[in-house]
Amino acid sequence: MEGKKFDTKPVTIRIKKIIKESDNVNTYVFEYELGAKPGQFVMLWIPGVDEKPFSVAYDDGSEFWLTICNVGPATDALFKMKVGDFVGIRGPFGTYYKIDEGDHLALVAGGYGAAPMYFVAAEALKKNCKVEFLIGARSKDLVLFEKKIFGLRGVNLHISTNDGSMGFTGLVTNLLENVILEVEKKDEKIDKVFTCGPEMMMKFVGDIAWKSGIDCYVSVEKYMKCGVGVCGQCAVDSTGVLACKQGSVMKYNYVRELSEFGKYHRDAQGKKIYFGEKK
Amino acid sequence: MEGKKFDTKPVTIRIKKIIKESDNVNTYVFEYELGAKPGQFVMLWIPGVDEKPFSVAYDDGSEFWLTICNVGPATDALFKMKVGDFVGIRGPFGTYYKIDEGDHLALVAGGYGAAPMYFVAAEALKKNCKVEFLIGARSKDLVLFEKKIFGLRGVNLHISTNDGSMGFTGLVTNLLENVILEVEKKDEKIDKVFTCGPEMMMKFVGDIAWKSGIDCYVSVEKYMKCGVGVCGQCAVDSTGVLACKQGSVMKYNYVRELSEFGKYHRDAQGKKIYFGEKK
Amino acid sequence: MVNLGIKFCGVEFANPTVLASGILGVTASSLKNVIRNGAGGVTTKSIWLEEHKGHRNPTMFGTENYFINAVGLSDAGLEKAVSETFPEYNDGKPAPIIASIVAGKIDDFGLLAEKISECDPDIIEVNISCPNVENEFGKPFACVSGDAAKVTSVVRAHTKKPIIIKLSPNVSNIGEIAKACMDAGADGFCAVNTFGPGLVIDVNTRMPILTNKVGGVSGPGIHPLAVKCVYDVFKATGAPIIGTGGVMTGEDVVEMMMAGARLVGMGTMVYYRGVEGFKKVVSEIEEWCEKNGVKNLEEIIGTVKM
Amino acid sequence: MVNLGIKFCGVEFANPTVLASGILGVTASSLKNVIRNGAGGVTTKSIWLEEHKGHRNPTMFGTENYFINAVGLSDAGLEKAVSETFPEYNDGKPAPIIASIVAGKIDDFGLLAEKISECDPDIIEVNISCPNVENEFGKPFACVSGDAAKVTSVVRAHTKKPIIIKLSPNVSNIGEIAKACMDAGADGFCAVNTFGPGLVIDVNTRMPILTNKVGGVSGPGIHPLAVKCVYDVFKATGAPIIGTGGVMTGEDVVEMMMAGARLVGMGTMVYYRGVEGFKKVVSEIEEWCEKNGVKNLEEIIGTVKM
Ligand SMILES: Cc1cc2nc3c(=O)[nH]c(=O)nc-3n(C[C@H](O)[C@H](O)[C@H](O)COP(=O)(O)OP(=O)(O)OC[C@H]3O[C@@H](n4cnc5c(N)ncnc54)[C@H](O)[C@@H]3O)c2cc1C
Ligand SMILES: Cc1cc2nc3c(=O)[nH]c(=O)nc-3n(C[C@H](O)[C@H](O)[C@H](O)COP(=O)(O)OP(=O)(O)OC[C@H]3O[C@@H](n4cnc5c(N)ncnc54)[C@H](O)[C@@H]3O)c2cc1C
Ligand SMILES: Cc1cc2nc3c(=O)[nH]c(=O)nc-3n(C[C@H](O)[C@H](O)[C@H](O)COP(=O)(O)O)c2cc1C
Ligand SMILES: Cc1cc2nc3c(=O)[nH]c(=O)nc-3n(C[C@H](O)[C@H](O)[C@H](O)COP(=O)(O)O)c2cc1C
Ligand code: FES
Ligand code: FES
Repeated sequence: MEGKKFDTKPVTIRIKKIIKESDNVNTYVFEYELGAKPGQFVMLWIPGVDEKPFSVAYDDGSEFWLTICNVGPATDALFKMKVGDFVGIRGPFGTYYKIDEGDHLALVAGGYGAAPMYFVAAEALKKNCKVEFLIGARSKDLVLFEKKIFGLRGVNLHISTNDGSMGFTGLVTNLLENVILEVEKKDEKIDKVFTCGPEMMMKFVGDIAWKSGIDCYVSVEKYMKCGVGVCGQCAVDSTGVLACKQGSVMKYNYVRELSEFGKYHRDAQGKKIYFGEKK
Repeated sequence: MEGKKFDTKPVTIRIKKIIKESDNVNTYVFEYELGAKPGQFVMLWIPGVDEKPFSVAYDDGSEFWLTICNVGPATDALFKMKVGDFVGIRGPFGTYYKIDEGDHLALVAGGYGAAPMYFVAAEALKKNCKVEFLIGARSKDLVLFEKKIFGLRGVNLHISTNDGSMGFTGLVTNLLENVILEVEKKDEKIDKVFTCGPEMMMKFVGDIAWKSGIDCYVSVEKYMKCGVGVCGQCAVDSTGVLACKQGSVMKYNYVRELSEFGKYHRDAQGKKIYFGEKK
Repeated sequence: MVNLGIKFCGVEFANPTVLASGILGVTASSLKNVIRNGAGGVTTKSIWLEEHKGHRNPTMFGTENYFINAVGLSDAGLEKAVSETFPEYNDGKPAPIIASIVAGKIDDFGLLAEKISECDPDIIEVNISCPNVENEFGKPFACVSGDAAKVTSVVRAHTKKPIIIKLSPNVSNIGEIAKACMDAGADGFCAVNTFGPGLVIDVNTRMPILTNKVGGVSGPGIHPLAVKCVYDVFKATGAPIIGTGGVMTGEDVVEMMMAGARLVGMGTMVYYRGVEGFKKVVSEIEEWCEKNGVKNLEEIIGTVKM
Repeated sequence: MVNLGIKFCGVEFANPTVLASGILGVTASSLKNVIRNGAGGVTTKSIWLEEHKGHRNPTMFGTENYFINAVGLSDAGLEKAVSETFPEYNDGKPAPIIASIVAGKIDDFGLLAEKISECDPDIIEVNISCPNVENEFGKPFACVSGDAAKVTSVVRAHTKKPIIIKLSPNVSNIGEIAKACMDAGADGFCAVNTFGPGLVIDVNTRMPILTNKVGGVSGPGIHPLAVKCVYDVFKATGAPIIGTGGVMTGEDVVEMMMAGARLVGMGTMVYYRGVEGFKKVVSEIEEWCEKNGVKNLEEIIGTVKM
């Protein structure tokens, strides 16, 4: 009765607060002892609609956040929900970004990836890390969480936008190269790169870190149904490892050998969708 | 997978050794980490025959003993088994005799009750107790375990037989009164009386202790099927407490108020059988 | 203040929890002890016309996930119920009592119903569904809707007491069978009895552990199956149901009621939480009601949004 | 040295453990990963003729005691199996593969069997027993012996591969249904599919948790029920069986084999022990054999002393 090690029945809890981050991004706040580590995800059930994976954007032990981009039916239904409505939570699931005491970290975020990276940064500061926080976006209004991150003492925020409307003009990968060089100039070094964002971006980030000989961890986000290593929907070619169990956070050394990473993902029926291909 | 708190599926183990204690009493030795406390019982499955409750006669953490009297079909079948044969074990179940550091104990045993009392004595010595060990039997050849008990340093063995063929002539209850007096003469006192044996004997022992103002614990042995508080077969009138869960070891203060104790027990169908009545 | 009271077939229960038949039901003192520990009502062990020997032990055991039993419906017979169990229980009767009856022949159910009615039980539960009787009389009556209906009408003809039929989950049409019983005069149902039977083999001796070889499975592992059965019976009949099967917590009780149960039976729960589990479950129900603004438990019956 | 090898329908398996259909079976790389983790063989997720959308999430979850799912047999269809899954699996094929096929119409089973045979699976498993299809086509084929036999003979007519029928436990006569399938040309069975369906309600929203409302129950809580089904099928047919249902440990495997299974399927095990659980289970079987002087696993099949 007591040990609940294997209980993954959704727990329904009320939305405590909704914070608008941008036009199509909201942060949902829940009062619940989730016990997530940065990089872990939950399955969020929108009753009557669907249940989808979302990274934990923050967890202080009594409250946690999910930062969600409205991209389709499930997220759209969520955006119509109000404070006090019930959603279901399963999790936390998956691996996490492991932070060592005193690390000098580069966190590279794209899109909603800024949210879980914010959680990483907050935890890293507790472990006396130096944090370079890189956000890449197409333009200014797509930059997320920059105020919250700016509020973290000890974090150097670097922003890039493709159109130059904010920060560095160009790709976040170029910005990363710059940051690595800058740090080296100070006779310091980046110990680890953590990245979360679109798969192609993470691939390029990973490759840069690889070439620079820096350990890099990426979030392998594949189609997930069970989140608990049963359905096989998230198995990644060509090793068949499960993104929901051995991931989502995995070492890029390993990920770069995966034949599918940066090339395709799969839909709910297991059919391949190549990146860039129209759905 | 790991927590086995509620697993009461019989575990089949081999009989390691059989020790003949008397004409119709054997001790069965098993190599198994049972983890029983003195006074607890197990359900012993004789495959193809039946499964019955027996008190643990000794348990040193890696080996335990059952001392069994051949009285009917199940025990008879067991007496036909050989070393190496499989029996099933569920348990340990029930309450136990609680021994406090430095107690002066009187253990009063009748019949196979000497076996669990031996286990009590062995544990009591570890807790620096003084032990008066009283065995009552009809005659010499029915006295059990006296050699083993005699071998326990720090235990005073007192034997009574109805026919005087060994020790004190008379009832063990008279012997108990004598022992209590003797101890008092030395300006000491018996802290607790523990008794195990025929129900009528335990009743008289309990009454003596009660009158002498000594805490007494008896083993309430009723018909048991499940051993785990489910079937209700061992419920004792008139409170309905379960001998297998709140007992078998219970405080006599409580037991003496039970309308059935010392009067009747029940059979497998729940029908009353009065003591002294022919089955 | 939450009102946990439930009226079931005209009988008032202080709370919806009921001791299931066959558990802690051998003596009146045991049944009273269950009430003292918080249950809203009790069901006797199934009573036969004559003394009935059960199976030899092992008759039951549990694991983390399920409980299995083949007690074989041991019972001292009607005489003990009439002379001992009911008089003792009714003397200072603490809560409603449901008399469970069982028989191998349809006519015996009638005679039993008549005789047991004289003991003044609040409700008569007709056990036609023990999965361990397979070898004695072929399929249980509960597995054939014609038989189930026949037993029901015979019992109906012999008593004015409310009668509920204890259904088996081991059928592919539990709703249909329930409907047939309703048409034959049943006032309600207890759903469900144990599942299977199941088989557990000791791999060392290669013997089935239970002396009866197979046994009925209950407990937490079959709970969602029982909830679905209760829903099916509710949908098919709308009748009052004692929802039974793997209920362990107050939340499980609430769930069963949402599926359609008016009362909720618990048996195996006492294996995991002890007889004092009834008290815990009742306070869990109360807590849930308070947290969810439910003032009267009647409100939630059958409210699942299917 | 213990020989864990088993010959099943003429196919050699290095050990008796087989991945059950629907678990970790979406891609060839996943199936190979399961073999790498110790399984003796794998079963694909059930393959449809055309792409088949499953149910929306939540489609599954587990508790300490059971797992429940209503995936709704999502699949990309035959085309993916033919063009991707089988060629990739067969390239450096590490162990036998069983192709599970499913269809809503009896004739489609024939076409599927024919087409999938060209992929050269070792065995074809005919899934006629998913309990979640109730709403789509009424009762599963596995619940009516006539239907089960008809599907079997259609498949038989379309392939020379060994065919095994995946049976449903949700019937009162599994032995009879198995017999009918044997007579129609089945070579063996996989017994059993999930139980129920079951229903789990979220008490806060009063909604069934699964989008499909109900789901099939698997895992440790139903294990003794599955063992009994396997025994019944073995007794009725003597045919080779993949015993499946709540198998979690090496001892469970041994038990299933004693009940009559030649191979043992595991699905939900990976929820509790991970995919690496296969390795653990296999070494538990080995240990048990060594301890019990069993040199060849074939010796223990169907040896329960009933
Ligand atoms: C580990 C992980 C963490 C994630 N964290 C976040 C997050 O913090 N914030 C956020 O906004 N989004 C996150 N996502 C993506 C999020 O799951 C999808 O945006 C969401 O499922 C879209 O559902 P929909 O019905 O609104 O849109 P749909 O139209 O159904 O899908 C839009 C796209 O989302 C992706 N997607 C849909 N369903 C799934 C699924 N079951 N599993 C994985 N991807 C899916 C697909 O790429 C799809 O093309 C995460 C995904 C994963 C796997
Ligand atoms: C808690 C407890 C501890 C016990 N410890 C021991 C012990 O250490 N050594 C020992 O020799 N005996 C012990 N017994 C008694 C033992 O259980 C019976 O002797 C045994 O069950 C007899 O079974 P049978 O088939 O051989 O005889 P039967 O002819 O079936 O029974 C003989 C008598 O044993 C008692 N008995 C039978 N079945 C049961 C049962 N299921 N539960 C309780 N009593 C039963 C009845 O009084 C019966 O009249 C203990 C009993 C209990 C309840
Ligand atoms: C040990 C045991 C004995 C039972 N005996 C009976 C019985 O005599 N009559 C009956 O109708 N049901 C009997 N049952 C079935 C229960 O009443 C109940 O329907 C079933 O166990 C499911 O509920 P649970 O999971 O709460 O135990 C018995 C169950 C158990 C575990
Ligand atoms: C998530 C999940 C999906 C399943 N999908 C299928 C399927 O596609 N085809 C099938 O025949 N059985 C399917 N099953 C049933 C399993 O193959 C197996 O028969 C059942 O789960 C019992 O075994 P287990 O307790 O080891 O899981 C599925 C089971 C689960 C848990
Ligand atoms: S999401 Fe099901 S295995 Fe990963
Ligand atoms: S022996 Fe079953 S309740 Fe005590």
